[in-house]
Amino acid sequence: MNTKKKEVISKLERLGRKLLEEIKRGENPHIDIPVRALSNVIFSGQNLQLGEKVAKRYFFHLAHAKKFMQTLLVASFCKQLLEEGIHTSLRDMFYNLKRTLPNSKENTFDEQRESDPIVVDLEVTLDVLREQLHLSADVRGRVVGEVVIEDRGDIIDWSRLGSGGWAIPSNVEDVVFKEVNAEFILVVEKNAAFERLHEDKFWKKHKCILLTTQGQAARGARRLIQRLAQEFNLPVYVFTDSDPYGWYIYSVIKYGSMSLAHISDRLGTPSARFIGLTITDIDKFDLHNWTIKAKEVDIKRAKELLNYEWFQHKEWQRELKLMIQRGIKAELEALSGRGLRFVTETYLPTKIENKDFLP
Amino acid sequence: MNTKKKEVISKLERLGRKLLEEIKRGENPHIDIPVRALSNVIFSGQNLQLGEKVAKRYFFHLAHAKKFMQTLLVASFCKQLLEEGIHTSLRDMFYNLKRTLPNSKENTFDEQRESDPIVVDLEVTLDVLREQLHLSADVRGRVVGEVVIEDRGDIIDWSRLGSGGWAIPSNVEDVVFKEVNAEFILVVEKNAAFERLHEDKFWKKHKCILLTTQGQAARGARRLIQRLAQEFNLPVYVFTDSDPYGWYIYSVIKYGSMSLAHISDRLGTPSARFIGLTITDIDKFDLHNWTIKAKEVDIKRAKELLNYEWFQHKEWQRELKLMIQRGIKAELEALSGRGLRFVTETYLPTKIENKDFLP
Amino acid sequence: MPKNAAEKIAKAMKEISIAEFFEKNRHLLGFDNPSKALLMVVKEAVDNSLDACEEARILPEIIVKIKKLEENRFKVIVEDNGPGIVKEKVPEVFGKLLFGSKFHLGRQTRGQQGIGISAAVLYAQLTTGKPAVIISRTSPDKPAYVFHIKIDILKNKPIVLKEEKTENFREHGVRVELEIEGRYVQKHHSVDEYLKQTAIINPHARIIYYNPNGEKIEFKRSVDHLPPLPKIIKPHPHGVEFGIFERMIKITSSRTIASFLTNDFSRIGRDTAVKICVKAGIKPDKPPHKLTHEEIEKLYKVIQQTKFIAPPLDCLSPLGEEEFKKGIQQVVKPEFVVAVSRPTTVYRGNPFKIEACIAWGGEIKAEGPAKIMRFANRVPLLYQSGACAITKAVQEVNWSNYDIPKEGNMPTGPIVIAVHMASVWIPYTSESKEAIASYPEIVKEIKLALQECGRKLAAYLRKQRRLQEREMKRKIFERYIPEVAASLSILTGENKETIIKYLELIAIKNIMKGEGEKHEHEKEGSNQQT
Amino acid sequence: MPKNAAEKIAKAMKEISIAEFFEKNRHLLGFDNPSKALLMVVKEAVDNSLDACEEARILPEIIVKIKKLEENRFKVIVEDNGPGIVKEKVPEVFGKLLFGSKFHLGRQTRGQQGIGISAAVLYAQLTTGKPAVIISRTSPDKPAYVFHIKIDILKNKPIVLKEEKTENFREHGVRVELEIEGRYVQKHHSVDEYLKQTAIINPHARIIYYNPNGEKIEFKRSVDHLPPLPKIIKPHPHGVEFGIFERMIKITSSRTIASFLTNDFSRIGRDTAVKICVKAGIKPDKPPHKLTHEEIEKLYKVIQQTKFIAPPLDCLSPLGEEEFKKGIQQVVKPEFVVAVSRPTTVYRGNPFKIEACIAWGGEIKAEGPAKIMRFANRVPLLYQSGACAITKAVQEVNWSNYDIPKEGNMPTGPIVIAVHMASVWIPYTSESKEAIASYPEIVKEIKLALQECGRKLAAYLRKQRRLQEREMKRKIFERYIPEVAASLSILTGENKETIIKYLELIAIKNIMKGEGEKHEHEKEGSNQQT
Repeated sequence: MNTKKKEVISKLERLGRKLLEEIKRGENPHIDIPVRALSNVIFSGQNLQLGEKVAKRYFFHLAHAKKFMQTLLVASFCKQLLEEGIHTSLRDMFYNLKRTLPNSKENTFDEQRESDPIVVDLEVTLDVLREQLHLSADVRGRVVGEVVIEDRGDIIDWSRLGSGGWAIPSNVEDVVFKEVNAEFILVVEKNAAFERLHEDKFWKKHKCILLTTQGQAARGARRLIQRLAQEFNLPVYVFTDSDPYGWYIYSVIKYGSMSLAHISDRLGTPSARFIGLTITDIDKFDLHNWTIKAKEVDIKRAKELLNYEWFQHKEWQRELKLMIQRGIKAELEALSGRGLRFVTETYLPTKIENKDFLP
Repeated sequence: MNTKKKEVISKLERLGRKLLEEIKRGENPHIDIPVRALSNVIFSGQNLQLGEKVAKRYFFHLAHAKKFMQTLLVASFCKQLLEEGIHTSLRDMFYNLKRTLPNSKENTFDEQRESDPIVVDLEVTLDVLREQLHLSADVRGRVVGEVVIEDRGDIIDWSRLGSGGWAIPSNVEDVVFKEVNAEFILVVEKNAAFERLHEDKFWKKHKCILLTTQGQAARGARRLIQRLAQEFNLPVYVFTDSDPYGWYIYSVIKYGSMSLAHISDRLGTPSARFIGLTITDIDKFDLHNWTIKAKEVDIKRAKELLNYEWFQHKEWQRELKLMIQRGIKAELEALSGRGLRFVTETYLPTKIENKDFLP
Repeated sequence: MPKNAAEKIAKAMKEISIAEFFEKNRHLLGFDNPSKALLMVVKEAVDNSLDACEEARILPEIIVKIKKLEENRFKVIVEDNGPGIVKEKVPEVFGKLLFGSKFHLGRQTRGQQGIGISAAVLYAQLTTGKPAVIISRTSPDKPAYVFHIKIDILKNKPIVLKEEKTENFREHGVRVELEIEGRYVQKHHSVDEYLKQTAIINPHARIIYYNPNGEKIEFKRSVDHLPPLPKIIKPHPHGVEFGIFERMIKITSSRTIASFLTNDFSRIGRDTAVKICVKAGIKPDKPPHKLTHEEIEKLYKVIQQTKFIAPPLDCLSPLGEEEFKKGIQQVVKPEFVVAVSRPTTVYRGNPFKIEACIAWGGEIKAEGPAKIMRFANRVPLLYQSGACAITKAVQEVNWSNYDIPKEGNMPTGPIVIAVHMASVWIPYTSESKEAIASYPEIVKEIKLALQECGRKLAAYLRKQRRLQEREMKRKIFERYIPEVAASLSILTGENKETIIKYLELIAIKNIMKGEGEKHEHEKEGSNQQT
Repeated sequence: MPKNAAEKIAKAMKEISIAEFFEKNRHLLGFDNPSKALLMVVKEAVDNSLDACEEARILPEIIVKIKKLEENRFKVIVEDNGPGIVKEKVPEVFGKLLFGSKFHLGRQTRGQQGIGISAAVLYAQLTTGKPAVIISRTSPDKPAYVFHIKIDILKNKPIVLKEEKTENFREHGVRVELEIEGRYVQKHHSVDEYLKQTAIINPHARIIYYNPNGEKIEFKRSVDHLPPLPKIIKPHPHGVEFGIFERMIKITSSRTIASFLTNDFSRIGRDTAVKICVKAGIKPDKPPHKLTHEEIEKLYKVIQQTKFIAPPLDCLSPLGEEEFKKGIQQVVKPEFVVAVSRPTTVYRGNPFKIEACIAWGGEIKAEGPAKIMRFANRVPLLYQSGACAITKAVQEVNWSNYDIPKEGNMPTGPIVIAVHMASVWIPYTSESKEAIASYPEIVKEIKLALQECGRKLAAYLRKQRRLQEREMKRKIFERYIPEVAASLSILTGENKETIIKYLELIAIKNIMKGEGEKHEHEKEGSNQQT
């Protein structure tokens, strides 16, 4: 962990003291929360970052009062977590804080979707990661390759975990890399493609770390990719479906996401490259038979991506426009249309050999 | 694998020969497919099994023709998979078989939900597992504990995999157990509860194997539980949400599911017991503050369970009726309302010590 | 209270002329707005022409001309080859409201109230001040007369401005010329649509129409015989209300109450009449005008409790199934048409008959709700479709039984639904005669007719579908056989082409087999893997 | 063509009595079915009573009794304290259709066509054969007379069965007793509902009602002065159609065309009359009956092009905003009520005035669509709501502008919407006077009135909401302060109770502050973590 536990606690205490002083002065107490709307997200060229805009959350304001109270409930809860040295999930936190207010039928929180954004508010306000607040994020993702690590005192060899691979935990800050024998990292969106490549021992043949995000990359997986890429100077190739959602998954791995722009520098891997699928691949590899008609929502999403600053490379503009114009998309599995081992034996080797990547 | 690869291939060939003979006799060729509807599912007391009812699928019958063709496409595809010794996912198979029929706009398959049930048809018709047809199922589930296994030539120690645990693969037939040092297996529905128990080293303190199914148990997890329970004579305690879906997850682990009744003997663990949550627990452990109002669909589902033969124990009838009557349900995380470590330190030890299980 | 209030009010009291009443209430007669007024004028004249021709047993030939004089001002001319109107009666027919030959008639006619054509004259006078110009000739032996007629509204009497002979007219017939304010539209409620539907429901008429754009449209005869002339009938005993019954007793010329019952009603024989009197405690030979109010009441009650056979039915002029189909075919040009004539039945003692015709496909447009054509006594009803028993019945029929999809509560698709009600007394919802009141007996009959049509149409559609299905089956097998053969070849090692040949033989056998044959049907659980 | 066809038809021709016509077409007068007939009989009698009392400047007191004689047979008695009817006119008022004092009146009255009460007598006679029994007395100095009256339907003339003096009657007034076939319902279109709404729109009337169950229901006066008697006006030059104009010229007693224009119309002065004549190329002193048809046409056109001031407006008897509110409050008992009287305006030369009243909350039921009450010239309209201009206007108003939710196209919630149209000539869609025709000028005025009511209601509702909001704010802070204090105590170590005290001080300051004040508003992204 970059920031020590004590530092996090004192950040929480500073917030409390500031509010207490305001109250003692008879002022309407408020918390300054950096705005996370698209309008305050800035693309630095390297990654997505938060701008300067700040929203003030007041207690004595009808539209803010409840959120103000909830923010303080979460803040004091986290202080207790840290002091007791225990981790928990967002859902457990929700249940722990959920309570009916005395003399009323109102709850502190009704649903988890009220407490989740409060955690993000605290992250940006205090400039800490939720993991540092001892709140664990979603767990998703598996990895194999010739890598040996130490985690919680255990020595784990990623090349010797059978067909399962290593399940990536939510917190990888404390993982120590003992041995890394790989020339690049292949990040695969989908589990089925991962299994195909794993069975075909792609990682052994091509000397790479093979990682699946199982959909949108969880924070643990993103941080793991970043650490491996930076600490061992490994190129990262991302392999997703040929559709706006797959491409956005790639952009999140590379630049970070809008809602987590405040921690892009700790989660993003700006050196990542996109290996496929592209719409151009459909022509190059003759996949026409296995494309899917794009839905309206796909087209709409593609049009949004077209305008994002970090999709302004001419190659991406070309792909996006091609997709909108043809109204089609394709899944990784479309490659199986050409034969089950087509992806292992033809598609990926060709793309890597020709350095046929998108920026 | 119980049945050898050759045997599976010859089963496929036998099916082909039967049809060819019918065709040569000028008959309308048909495949006999055991019926999988509830009406043909029998509860043996130990598990769910298929009855004697068989549906005939004819080629020259307008309502059957396409499915007949699709069945043969899948059968011949599997024969090729086996002969080439390669595994694949249901989705890859779909893409591999999807094709536009000559001189038409009709596809062999339009969507994966057409090809998936055909695989189950073949399983019941040939009495083989899909894994034996080299089709991998969903991958879900993680496990920790003092167990050492061998998988694909790797030696894996489940107690030394850090915070992640071992990701359970889709096929566990070939896993060899080297060392098993545990007194029971605790199966947890949800990942968050798994993480809490893992962080608190529950498995170490209580000498158990800790496994999460991450929702409805995938086939790999179910087979793994069965093998551990049977081969090492370990009691199995299942820990799910207090709602009809959680309880059904338990019953699937114990008895098998209706749609896979044909392979319950290879996936079910009849010795499993239910540790919680029950509606009674809400009173016993004072969880009233954290219950959720049951939705209409929950009540409807509970009423269905009431009528299932394998829920006829008086204890289950009591719980189901209680739930319907009170109109509430509770999640595992509700226990966090009593404190984050309540589940580790109070709830589970109390239940285990008092042998407070449901059959 | 001021002194003599009642006297003051009394002084203001006076009688109101019916013409004056309708002048103020012209919407009751259908003259609500300029476009509807134009239609009403044409309709009243054409209805009269058709009635007169039928009465005189002449195959009608009607010429309708509409000339546009200015924006919103039209000259309407309707000329027929009917029997003409005798010179003496012309002024009253056109210049007096509530005057006519058909009001007291116990028989089906188009016009009935004696208001229609004089209301048109009233409307012309009100909007343009011009008199109606009428030419009438009753026989080639006699001269034709030209009249210029207005209405004295305060007295409800005709004013004849001019009356002269003319030689310049056809052998017999009537020509009406009116100048009115109006508006010409070409859509739903247009004169064009009215004449088109009139041609459908009067397939024996020839109608030549010059529209305001100067185009000539001719609807030819599709049937070359006149419908039989309906008989005039006496009222059925169950068809009169007490007040009318009492009045009939007062004015009858019969000498005894028993002969009154026998003579003045249909379906009461001498024996029944005597029995009724006895049961009511009245001597059968008592003179009718000597009955007390209480005796009349008693007599009426007994009659209501007595059963009689249904009224005679030859007072109606139904179209006939064949004629209905011909009328529709000629104008609508469908792929398939079916018509049903229901048996005559009785409503409030008035006989009526429902005929329905459904046309499908062909030149009928396929989009949107079915087109409904409503007819009463051979007259199309264009307005107030929503208030009409026919529309109600169409909505109440469960069309999905006949494989006809519904949208909201209306059937949809390439369908025209036409319904005709023939009756001595059609219960219109207003004097403008635009919708039939929804009495249960009437709605029921319409539904029965539509259901029978629906069944026949469904049978036709099913047959068409079976043929399509066979073709589809053939194509499907053709497409699947190579796939099945290839797979079987992989599974068995047998040559693909050989398998195809075997399969094709079985296919031919199978396609020709009856579609009704049933295989044991697959039942499969819909559960996904859990 | 058979010989003499025209002659044969001519022989059948005869005049039809208006009574005979309406006997057959009684649905035109509203006597469609037994339950509606019962209502119509009460309505015609009560309307006449109210009109007569107003005319005679008497605060009306009306007793309505309905006795059930048998299933479907009722005796209806309506008695008033009005001026009575002079003995000589009683038979014609009750026994002759189209006879009355109000038809030619240029002023707002309830009844107008001279058909209503005699139609009720006709209906009674038709269904039960019983004569109408009328008692009338015009002054305490004179005797009361009892009449037994029937109608000679073929001649549309009264038959007086009995006429005698009686002492046993109030000082002045009329009592009508009719025996009819009918059906008593208690829901939407009931006599009960009609009398309730009549009480609302005539807050100066006292109505005592004995229903068929023997219960007595009294509607008290909520206003104790009579509405001013509307003046009789001459027609406005823009309010006559050509035909009527031509007839007025024919029957005028004026000697010159200029004095005809001045005398027979309102709003034409001598100078204007002369100018009009000159412009039409007619000598102003030409006698009216010497004008040619062409000259009349020219004159009419010039008049239509000339501008006149609006017709005098005192011919109407509007309710007044206060009176409307009182009527509604008395009967509906709402929490809030608002009424709007629009300025009088003109439709086809006829002045009319729209008044609207909206009541909210209180005893009004909150579920379902708003209740709409429609009134025309102080008469409730119960039937054909869907065809009425008032309903149309209600549906066209954008109620969401006034925070009133809509369901389909009707506003919903605890709301009663009442609209009154007062006019010399209400354009009903039928003689049964159940719906006002949707002329654009009328719909527009109704919408304006409703919108003004809506704005006032919305202002009230907003104020209520502000008060609620302040209360809510207080409660919320009260609830959250201990939570915030406990959390801050954990974060800072400060004592919880101390923090609570500080916070409570700030809260008091804050709740009293204007609600309008704005803090810089938070803007937060709605994206979840990705």
